[in-house]
Amino acid sequence: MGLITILMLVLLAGAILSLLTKTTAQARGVALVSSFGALAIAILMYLMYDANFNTVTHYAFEESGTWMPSIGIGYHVGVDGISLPMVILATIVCAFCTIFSWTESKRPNQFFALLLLMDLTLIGVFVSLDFFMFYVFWELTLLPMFFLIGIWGGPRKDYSAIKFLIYTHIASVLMMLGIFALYYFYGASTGIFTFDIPTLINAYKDGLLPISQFWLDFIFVTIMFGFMVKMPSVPFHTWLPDAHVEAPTIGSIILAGVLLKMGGYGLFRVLLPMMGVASTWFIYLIALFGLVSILYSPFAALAQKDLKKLVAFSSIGHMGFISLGVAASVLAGMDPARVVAHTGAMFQMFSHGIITCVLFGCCGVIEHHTHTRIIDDLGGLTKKMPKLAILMIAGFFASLGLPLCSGFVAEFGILSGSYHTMPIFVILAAISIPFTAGYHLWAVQRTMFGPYNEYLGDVKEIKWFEFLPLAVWTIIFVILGIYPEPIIGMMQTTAEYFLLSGDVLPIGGIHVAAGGAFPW
Amino acid sequence: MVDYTALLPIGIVIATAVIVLLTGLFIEQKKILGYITLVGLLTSLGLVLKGWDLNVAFDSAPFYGAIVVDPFAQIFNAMFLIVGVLVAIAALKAYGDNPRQDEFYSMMLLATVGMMVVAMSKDLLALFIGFELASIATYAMAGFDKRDPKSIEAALKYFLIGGLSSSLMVFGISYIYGLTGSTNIDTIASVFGANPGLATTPAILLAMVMLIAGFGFKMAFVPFHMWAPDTYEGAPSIVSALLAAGSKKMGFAAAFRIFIVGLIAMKVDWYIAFMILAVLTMTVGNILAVVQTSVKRMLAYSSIAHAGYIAVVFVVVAYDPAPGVAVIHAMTGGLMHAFSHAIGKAAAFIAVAAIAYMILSKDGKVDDPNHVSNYDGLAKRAPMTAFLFALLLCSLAGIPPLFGFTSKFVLFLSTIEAGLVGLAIICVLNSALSVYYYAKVVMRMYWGEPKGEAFVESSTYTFVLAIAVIALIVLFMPLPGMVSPGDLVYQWAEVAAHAVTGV
Amino acid sequence: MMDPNLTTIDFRLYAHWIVLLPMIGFLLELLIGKYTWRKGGMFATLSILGSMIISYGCLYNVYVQELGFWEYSWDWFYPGIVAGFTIDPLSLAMLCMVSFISFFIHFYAIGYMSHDCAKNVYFAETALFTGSMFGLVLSNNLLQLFIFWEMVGVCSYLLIGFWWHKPEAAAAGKKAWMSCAVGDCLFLLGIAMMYTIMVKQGITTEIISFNNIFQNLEHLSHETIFGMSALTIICILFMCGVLGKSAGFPLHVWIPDAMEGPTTVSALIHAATMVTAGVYLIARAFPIFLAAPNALMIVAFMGAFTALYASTLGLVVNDLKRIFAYSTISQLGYMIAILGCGAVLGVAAVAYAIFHLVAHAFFKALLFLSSGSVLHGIGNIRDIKEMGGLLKGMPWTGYAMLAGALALIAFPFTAGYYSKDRIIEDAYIYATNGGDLGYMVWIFLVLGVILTATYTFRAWYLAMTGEPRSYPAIRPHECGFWMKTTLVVLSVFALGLGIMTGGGVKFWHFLEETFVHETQTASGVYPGLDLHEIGLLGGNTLMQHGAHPPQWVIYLPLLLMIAGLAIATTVYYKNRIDVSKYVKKDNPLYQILWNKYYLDYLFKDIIAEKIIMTVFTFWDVLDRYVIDGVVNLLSWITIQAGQVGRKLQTGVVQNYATAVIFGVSMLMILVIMFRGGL
Amino acid sequence: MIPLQYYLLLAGILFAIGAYGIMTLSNGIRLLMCVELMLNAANLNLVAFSTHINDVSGQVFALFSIALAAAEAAVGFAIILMVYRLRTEIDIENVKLLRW
Repeated sequence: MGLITILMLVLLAGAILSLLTKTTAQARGVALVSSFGALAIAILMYLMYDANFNTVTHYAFEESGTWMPSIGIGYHVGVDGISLPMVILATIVCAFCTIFSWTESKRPNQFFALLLLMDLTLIGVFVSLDFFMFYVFWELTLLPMFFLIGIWGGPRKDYSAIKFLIYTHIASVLMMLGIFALYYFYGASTGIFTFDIPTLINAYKDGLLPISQFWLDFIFVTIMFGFMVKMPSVPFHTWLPDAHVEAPTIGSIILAGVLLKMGGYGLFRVLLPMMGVASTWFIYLIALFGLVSILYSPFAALAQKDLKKLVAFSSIGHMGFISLGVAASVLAGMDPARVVAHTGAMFQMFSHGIITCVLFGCCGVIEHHTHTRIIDDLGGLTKKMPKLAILMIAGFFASLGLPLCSGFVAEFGILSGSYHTMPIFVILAAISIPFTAGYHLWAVQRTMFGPYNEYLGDVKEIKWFEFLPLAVWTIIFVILGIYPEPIIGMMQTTAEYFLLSGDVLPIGGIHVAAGGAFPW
Repeated sequence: MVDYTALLPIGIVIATAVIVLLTGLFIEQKKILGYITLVGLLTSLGLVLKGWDLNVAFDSAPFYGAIVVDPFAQIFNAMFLIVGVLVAIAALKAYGDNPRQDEFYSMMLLATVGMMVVAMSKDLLALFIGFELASIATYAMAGFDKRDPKSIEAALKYFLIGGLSSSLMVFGISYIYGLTGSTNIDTIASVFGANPGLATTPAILLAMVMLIAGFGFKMAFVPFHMWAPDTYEGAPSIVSALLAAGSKKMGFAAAFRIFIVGLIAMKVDWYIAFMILAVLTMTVGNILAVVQTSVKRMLAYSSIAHAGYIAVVFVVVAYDPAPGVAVIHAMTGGLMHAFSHAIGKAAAFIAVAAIAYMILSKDGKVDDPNHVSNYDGLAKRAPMTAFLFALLLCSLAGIPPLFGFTSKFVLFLSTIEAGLVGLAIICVLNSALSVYYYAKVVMRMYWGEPKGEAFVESSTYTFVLAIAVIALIVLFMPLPGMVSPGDLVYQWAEVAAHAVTGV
Repeated sequence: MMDPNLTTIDFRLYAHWIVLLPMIGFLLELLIGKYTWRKGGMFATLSILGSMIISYGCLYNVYVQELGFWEYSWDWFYPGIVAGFTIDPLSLAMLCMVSFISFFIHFYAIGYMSHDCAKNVYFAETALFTGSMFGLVLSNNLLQLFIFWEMVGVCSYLLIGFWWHKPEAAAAGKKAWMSCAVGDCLFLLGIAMMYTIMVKQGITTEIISFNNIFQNLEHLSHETIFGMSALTIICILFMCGVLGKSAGFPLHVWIPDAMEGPTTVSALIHAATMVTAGVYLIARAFPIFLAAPNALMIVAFMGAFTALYASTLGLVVNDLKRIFAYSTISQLGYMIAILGCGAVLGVAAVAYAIFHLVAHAFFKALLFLSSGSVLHGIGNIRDIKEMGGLLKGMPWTGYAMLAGALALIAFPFTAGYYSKDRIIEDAYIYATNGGDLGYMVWIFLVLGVILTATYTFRAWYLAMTGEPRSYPAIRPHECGFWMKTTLVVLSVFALGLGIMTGGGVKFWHFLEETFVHETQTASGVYPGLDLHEIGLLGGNTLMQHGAHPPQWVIYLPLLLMIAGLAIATTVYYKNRIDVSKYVKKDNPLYQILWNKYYLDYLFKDIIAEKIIMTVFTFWDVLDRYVIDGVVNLLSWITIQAGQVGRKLQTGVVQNYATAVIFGVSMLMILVIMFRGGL
Repeated sequence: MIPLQYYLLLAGILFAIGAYGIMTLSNGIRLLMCVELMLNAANLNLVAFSTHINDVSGQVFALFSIALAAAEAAVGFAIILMVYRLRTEIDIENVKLLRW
């Protein structure tokens, strides 16, 4: 039994145990052990990545088992430069979410169990190398989030929860049809019926499927739709703001931090290799989705009264950069730039995952302490909670793409890597930057600065268990902004493998002739 | 010398029925009968599972080739027996202190016998007999609560429409008999094969449509479904479980045999018919389920929708361009889905019974214990039941990690393989819509405001639900180092599919 | 003279500590500064001092020991993106100036901010501010420069809004950021373009380091974007960034509001750490501009126009700090203009611009600090109409300000005299054999001189001489030790820098080596860089040395300065002429100047509030009712269909039977239909 | 010897009458009779066919179906009796607690 299975079992066991507990303390204890155990395992995987890297399949920690062999469903997991960062992201976010919800008193056992289940299902999506398994986890992510929104949610939780459930479910069932077609045509042509992701994707990529363009495009479009709704990309985004507004803080953090990344992950894992074979204009369609989201989000965000909704729209814009980068990285062009675009897009997933945690965390803290999220009711909070002010300013600046925060590294990579293939798109995307800066600054100014709004009464300073996770996340994105190599190197290698067809450099193998180690 | 051991299962059930009926006349402490029933059913089930891949045709006396024991029959037998077991256990609680419980058990056993006969029959006569046996027994069971006007009304509607449809069926059969000169399904098929012109005569067309109507009544296809919601709602819940899970599947067993084996020669015609019926059934079922306020009635409509999904099998099988693998996957998926739906729906109705029982015993007189408003905060009042019920609804909605997902997965897979994109999209959209009304119940249960203090949960009911849920989960899950049990069911259904479709 | 044992140390190896020390200072201040000496300020000041020592050590290595220039870099995140440091005359000049000024501003702030409660935060931010500026100056590639460029912007945002509880302060910070953001996004776009065309050349290492770019200008000049020369577009985009940061027209609007911050911050921003960044960028990227057709012409014109434009605004403002703010804008205009003249003058232009930048840094810091001392002395009154006669109350401050003012108006033998007059003379040379706009540039600059003299001394006379016009102005109290010291030191340099550097000549010669290293070999930072050839790429023929403008051109600025001084004296000191009948609200010219040419009105009221807000509202409606409306409509339709459909279930069994019969007949008909009749 | 068509026609007519009755009538007993009528139409078909093609199984089928019809009728009458007990009338039209 490999590390990945152990990782998932740890979380599953934790979920079941904490469901059986009675008090907050017990449930929290179980959750802490389990989630930080998962984090430890993830970090262990990161450290042992090179050693366990299979240079034939280009996956590490690969495990295969039988599930339903008669129809070609197998238990197949493994990680590579795309999925391992996502696994680390999921574990980091969920682990510190358990600390963040230290004093959760409403149905604590269910709460922490759902938290761990959320972690489990998300990791499952990222490690699955079998379409059935992938789809199962993809669907399973809906349930914990549905309950998190529903039980701990705000006033309109029924509407939001059901909307979230149905909307994303429709997307995924359509995606299922694409998977069916892929499965069938591969089986029909080779006689081997299997849901194995690498096999099917490679077959599609290498044009081994003797099928009409209609079916190629059908497969592509259905799967793309599934991912675009999950990302979410305008105009399929309307479930997101509602879900965020009603979800509890933890729900929002996980939703924006990790759950949205499923869509982006799918783009890299499934869609990107296919792009060459399906009609070319789909690439531009994806890029267009990205661009529309990028341009849409700041305008929509500035119109919001609710701080959390504003942040929700900001994440729509940031996810748009991923689509843009992916699309640009597959268009024929200069290889270094393509690799940079691809790497940047991958890194954007990770960095936005961390940054948005801080943003939603701050929203949660503000709501928890002032009992309102309406921007106009806030103001001058720096007076009462200076620690929070520092964190929130850091988070918002990182989110608007400030250098020396991870977001800038990613977006610079995407913009400069995409320019040579789609200049117009990049120029338009760059134009959105001031507007993005605008609404972030506006929000910070209206909530943190100016005279203190006395109606809020005596607001207490941020609690330690709220401060700690936010601080850790902040430190992470700052460090990654200054020295992103630990994450980027891995992505870089995978990107070169994906884009430059096979020749793989050693991990972190970006190299420039000049220069060397840092001269301390 | 023919080996009759293959008939042992049904024989045991018949014997149990007789025993229960007769002993019931004499003894006072009747609860024992329930256990006898249970033992009989379980033994029979064990035998069925043991000989799951039997393939015995009794071509000589005394059955004149009317009865066959093949994997197809066996898998349906297994379904009926499992449903029977679930219902029997539930009945121990529901009718544990009812003086007439012996009648209930014997009728339930006889209904099971009828269903098994239908599943095993290769002759229209035997099929008709089994059909009527099951129907008549269930008519009576639907009205088992004599004092409850709803129960009586349910029985009345069920009976009248049932009579109408069985007469339609016999009428159709009579024409087929007249044109082919035989009631044996294989013979009919061969006659059609011999002279293709026969398949195009208007008479045979009329017969076909009437047969569709006759079985469509049991399978509750729209527009032959209208009795179903009323009956399922009005009848005692565990009887509804038997109806929705058992006798509905009996309709499918019969329809598979007759159309896919007997009338395969005229598939171009019933392809159209079933295409329309399937789409109509799943859509209407789902849309009407959305607006129901009684959980029991919602389940009734959802089982109509599920009938629509399973009807996809006919469409794919009859669709000419469909490749062999699609046909096999369709048939297999249909059987698997029938299987998962049988367990899930039976258990769901039993859960409704359990909840209604708890509500009535605690909150006293409420006008409709099945009204969804009574489910508010059930997770607090009866956590175990609520949890299991929610999982069952997941299975019905086709959401992992339960077997309902796997079966639906395979079933819909076949539509794409056959190239019926439109149908596939309609199916998945319906399935997505169905999530809505299941989720609404879950929402009520988990974040509605509780109306009263906690219930004492009946261990028996919880036990039934627990087995059902555990079974569904185990069938889904992968197990380390071995193929998942679900795969065994798949293989079983696949063998059955090969046997029926002959692909 | 330097301590001899330093001669053995090669400071260039520790250049990264110039950046790192202030960052460490920032962290220490932020975390534990509150609990240290005077509740903060120690770490920041000491770290800046450390940076200063290393900077001057490097200067010593390069200028005295002539150890040669220096550059090193190491890998960063993406392939070909490196982090690196350059030590050459250009960066050294900036480093020494920034560290010196910034150190003394910190020194001053210890006294000035002593009463502020969040002192440690202030010093943390200023330390970060200075450190970022060091990083910007030292960086050897565009991306690193841009990163620190943005960091500088952040710090300015935080510091301008340092008194966050004042809404206008917070708003001013936001405005500063937004004006810069407009330029910065274009700057970033330019970098992306540069990256792309460099990669297109097959460059894989140090892709956007200045050195690599300069070496490849030959090929890059053939690249086109949308049919135009790529380099020109890139330079224009860079120029947008410069306009944002260096407060060029029309993105200068944030500078006056930025006065909401503490005065020391204004001093930092205007003298040392922020606005000079733009000028530095053009100087650093000078070869690119040179190789790009028409780019320098645009630079020259924008600079000259800004210079004149801002000095007209300076005439009517009554806020002491704002007057100096406008003077900053106009002086930056001079620097940018002379850089533009580089199209003819070549590297000399860079030398002149940087020299003026340094001189300006000294006297502008002096002016701001002295005005800060004024505010400190009379309780934060900034309106010169309420001051008067302060010279008696605070002589140190008054004479310090006088020194700064004299330097600003280029009074003979002050620092400004050597730097600015040289600029104007060479602008004339540019005009004679430069582009078509040449004369206009020169005329703008010349007119700027007289206005500068006028508004500067208007401010000084109104503030320092005459009778006190408000209660607090009657008894101003002189500033304390920390501030006094700083004022004295700065005054010395403001007056004496020109003479120290031999009228700037030494400075110029030293700085010209940046791009023209006497041995055109690999020893320099930019080996084998020949500006003449590069100039030809952009169609700029550099003039050889030795051209001298006619005598009248050399004396003209001096005369005009005296004229301006005379006007100010007659009007505001001798009060011979009463200008109040011109300075009236009904005077249209006055109106225009008073409203800053309605530029703020255009940006803020029209664009920001009217147009964009309308768009946002529309967007919200679109999102809520159109895109989301479709989703909700679908669910509504479904439920309504259900409500209608359930009514068919009448409960009467005959109807059910009817339905069955109906179904049979319908099926019959349909089947027959589909099979095409019987 | 009466040709087959007549039997079929008669059976068809009977069947139609029964169907019409079920759709229109509202008395429980009558409905039951209509169902029987339809069943018997089917039986008539069977017998006619079996004599037409000299095959006995049709008549066997008919016998079985008669028997089953009897059983069905028994249950049916029981149910209708229940209805009568509960509401002292067997007008089916008013039996509509369960609907929508």
